[in-house]
Amino acid sequence: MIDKRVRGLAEAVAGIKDGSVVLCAGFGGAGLPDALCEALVEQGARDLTVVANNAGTGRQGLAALLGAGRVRKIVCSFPRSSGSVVFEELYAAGKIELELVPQGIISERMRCAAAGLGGFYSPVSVGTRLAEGKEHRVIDGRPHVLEAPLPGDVALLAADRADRWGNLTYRKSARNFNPTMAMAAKLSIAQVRRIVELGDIDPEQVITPGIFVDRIVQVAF
Amino acid sequence: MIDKRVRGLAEAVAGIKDGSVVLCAGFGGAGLPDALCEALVEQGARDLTVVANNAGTGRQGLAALLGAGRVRKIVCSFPRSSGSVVFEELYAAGKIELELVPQGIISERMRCAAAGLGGFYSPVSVGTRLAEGKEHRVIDGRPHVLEAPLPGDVALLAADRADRWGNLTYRKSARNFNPTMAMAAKLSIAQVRRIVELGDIDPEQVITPGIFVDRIVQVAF
Amino acid sequence: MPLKRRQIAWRAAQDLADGAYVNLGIGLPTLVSDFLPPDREIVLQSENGILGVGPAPGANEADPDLINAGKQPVTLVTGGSYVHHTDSFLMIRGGHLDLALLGAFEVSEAGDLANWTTDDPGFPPGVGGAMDLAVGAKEIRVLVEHTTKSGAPRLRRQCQYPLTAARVVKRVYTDLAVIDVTPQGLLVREIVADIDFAELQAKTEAPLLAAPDLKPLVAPAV
Amino acid sequence: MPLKRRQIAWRAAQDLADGAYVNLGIGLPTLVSDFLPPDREIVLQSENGILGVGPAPGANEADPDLINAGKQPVTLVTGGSYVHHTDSFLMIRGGHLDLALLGAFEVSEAGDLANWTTDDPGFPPGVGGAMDLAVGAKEIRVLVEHTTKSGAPRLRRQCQYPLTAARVVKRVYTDLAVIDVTPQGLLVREIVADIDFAELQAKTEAPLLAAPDLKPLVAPAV
Repeated sequence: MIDKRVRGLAEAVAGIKDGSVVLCAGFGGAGLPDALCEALVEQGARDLTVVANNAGTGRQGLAALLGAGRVRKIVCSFPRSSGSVVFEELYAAGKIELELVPQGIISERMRCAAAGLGGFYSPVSVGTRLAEGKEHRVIDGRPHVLEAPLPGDVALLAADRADRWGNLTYRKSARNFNPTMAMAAKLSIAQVRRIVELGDIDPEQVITPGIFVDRIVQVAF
Repeated sequence: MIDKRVRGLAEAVAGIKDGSVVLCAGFGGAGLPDALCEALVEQGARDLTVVANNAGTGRQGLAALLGAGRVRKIVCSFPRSSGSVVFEELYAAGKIELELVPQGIISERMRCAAAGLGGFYSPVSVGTRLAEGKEHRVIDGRPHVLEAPLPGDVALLAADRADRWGNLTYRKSARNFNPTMAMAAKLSIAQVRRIVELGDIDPEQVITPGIFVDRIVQVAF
Repeated sequence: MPLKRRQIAWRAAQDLADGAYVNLGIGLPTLVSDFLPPDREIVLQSENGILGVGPAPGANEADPDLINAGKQPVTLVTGGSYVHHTDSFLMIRGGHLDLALLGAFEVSEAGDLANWTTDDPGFPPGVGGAMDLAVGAKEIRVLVEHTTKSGAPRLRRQCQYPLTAARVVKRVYTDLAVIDVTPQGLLVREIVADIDFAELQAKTEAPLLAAPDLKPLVAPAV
Repeated sequence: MPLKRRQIAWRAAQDLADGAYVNLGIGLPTLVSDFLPPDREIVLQSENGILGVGPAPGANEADPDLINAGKQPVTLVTGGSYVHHTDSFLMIRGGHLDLALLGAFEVSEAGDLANWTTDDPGFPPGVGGAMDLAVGAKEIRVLVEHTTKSGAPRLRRQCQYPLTAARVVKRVYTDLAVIDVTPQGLLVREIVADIDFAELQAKTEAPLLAAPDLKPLVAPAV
């Protein structure tokens, strides 16, 4: 029997190792796995590389993980936002490494890893500082840079509904990075608002099929 | 006002030019745009390159287009199936060119074009006859071949429901190549079973957003 | 009188075609959504996976799961839909959007765009979706105040700030003029009534050309 | 007695782990779905976008929109879902499937797989999803009759037919034996009762090793 439900947040993040690459979903305040990030603080893994669009706000969720000093490096498109105080302090103090990647390229690089591909050529960032040091190639007269797959050891996700097979749905713009990160990590963990019976989610409406999800835990958020 | 409904099959395929690359959706008997293919026979465009998983069965749909001598080349993963008599005759007579591409690579190459990317590295077909002549590259110790984007001038699609903005849904395994082909062509045309009011399709359940669709026509199939 | 920010947005909105798919950048371009011509259906896309962004919700109707790329609460129009981030950027990068209206720090006479960083050492840099949009949409137009607060020109011979993308901007809407980027250089299409061409040139580093049918730039009080 | 085709499928099914995600190739491997151990939940994937393929429908219950990769009518199990082709092959190529059970013309002692073309000049070639599956699933096992109808061996030193992928097969189920591909060579794990190892070797081009705990290959009459 397939049952991806775990008993609580501690079990949800159990076994995440020091040095892991952690894909952390969400955009702005939507689709953020705050409870899982905070559980990961308790769990204790350190020397992490986090991939996330934003670098956390306030003191909760990803900001709590950053604030606890567990993150060596963040791969991010837009680290600074209103309330990204924890990140800004770490950055100013030279205590965190930042790899800045265009938003669509972060997402596409994770999908590339998920799809078992070795890399892709993209016109994004050509002629800019972010293309420096990248391999260039002119294709059909247009310059491109080579982008590498970006796989995760772990993905921390937030979804709306789940069943015991790990099928997930999302609400509105809280979908954002969740489906791609679910596919791109070896171990994908979702905090969900509701766990429903197997079969309650219409097969046409499953957004993340359970094959991409390893653990689910119900929390209020 | 956005209204992608056209008055009939003739208007649906109007303007398709000789020499076009036509992406033709469907897998087996599901999700096939047979009515559009047959309308394209009437329309008269010739010297076409068709991209399709299978090379038609019986005398209808894609087989009718092939049988009318309008297709110079087919890009295909599995041309022969029970009933692919028209294709087999043309192939035996040397009257059609075949480019054989692994099924997932056809699909990924179309997505690559849809996504505005210049190509990707794939481990599929390495060490086989289908990799001959392709650029090779070892990435993280694993050999890959470079695959090129495969864009279409036109996509012929079959969907279940549509609204006037061109939002589409599919039924079960009739989804298959339709969403990717819709994204990969300059002009995407869908035959649909039902046209519903704008707003009748749940925004969470739209599979192909209208931005990827140019014309819809209701037909019984 | 220079246009106010909302008037720049109004002016840019007048050029949107019926049926266009458009991405609005953060800041000034976002204001364009307040001025969509009511006789046209224009579909607004947001990087975070919304096709068909609607107006801000009423008081107490905001849904924290429904925000735009600027993280503000929005609504969804009838006919809109949601996609995930990777599909959203497939739309953006793959040439599926007719237009992106973006903000800028500077635009060069060749259409180079600088809108992601001023290299302020006090802040970590952020790029967001700027580079994806700049190379991906079918057309790029910029909304920007003609000069900085200190009076420095934003329309440059060459951008001083790091580029977002080279040779992509086709039209610029400022508080003083509507200017097209052409192979011959920056071509002024419209100019506000109370400054003359020489004054506009004085506020612009790149050389300006006047369109043969140069028109007044007028906008209602919005 | 050599196993019948359905018995080969039965034997392969016994090795499927609870919770495994498995793709069944066209032909002999498809028969495995008839023998899934009832005490385990095994999720079958089909290239054309089905996760959770169920049994064939009852008479008059076939839905033309619901077919498997072999174009036969199927059903969907509770908990199953649909994806489009590109996402289906992301699953396949990206290592998300635990196992693919495939048919073959030949397998080499190094685990090379030849299962897409025999170069028959009478037919156009077809590759389908064979190459994607062969390099993408976490593990590849093959179901095949030990020899051709004319008695030629299918387990070869080197494949005579064009390769689908090199060094990918880990286990082979035949009508005569269960054989693992190991760094030392082909290791016979199970052998049917009424032939001996020398007879098996005579029907196999590649040299065979006997497992220390070589067992009888038995299957019920299914």
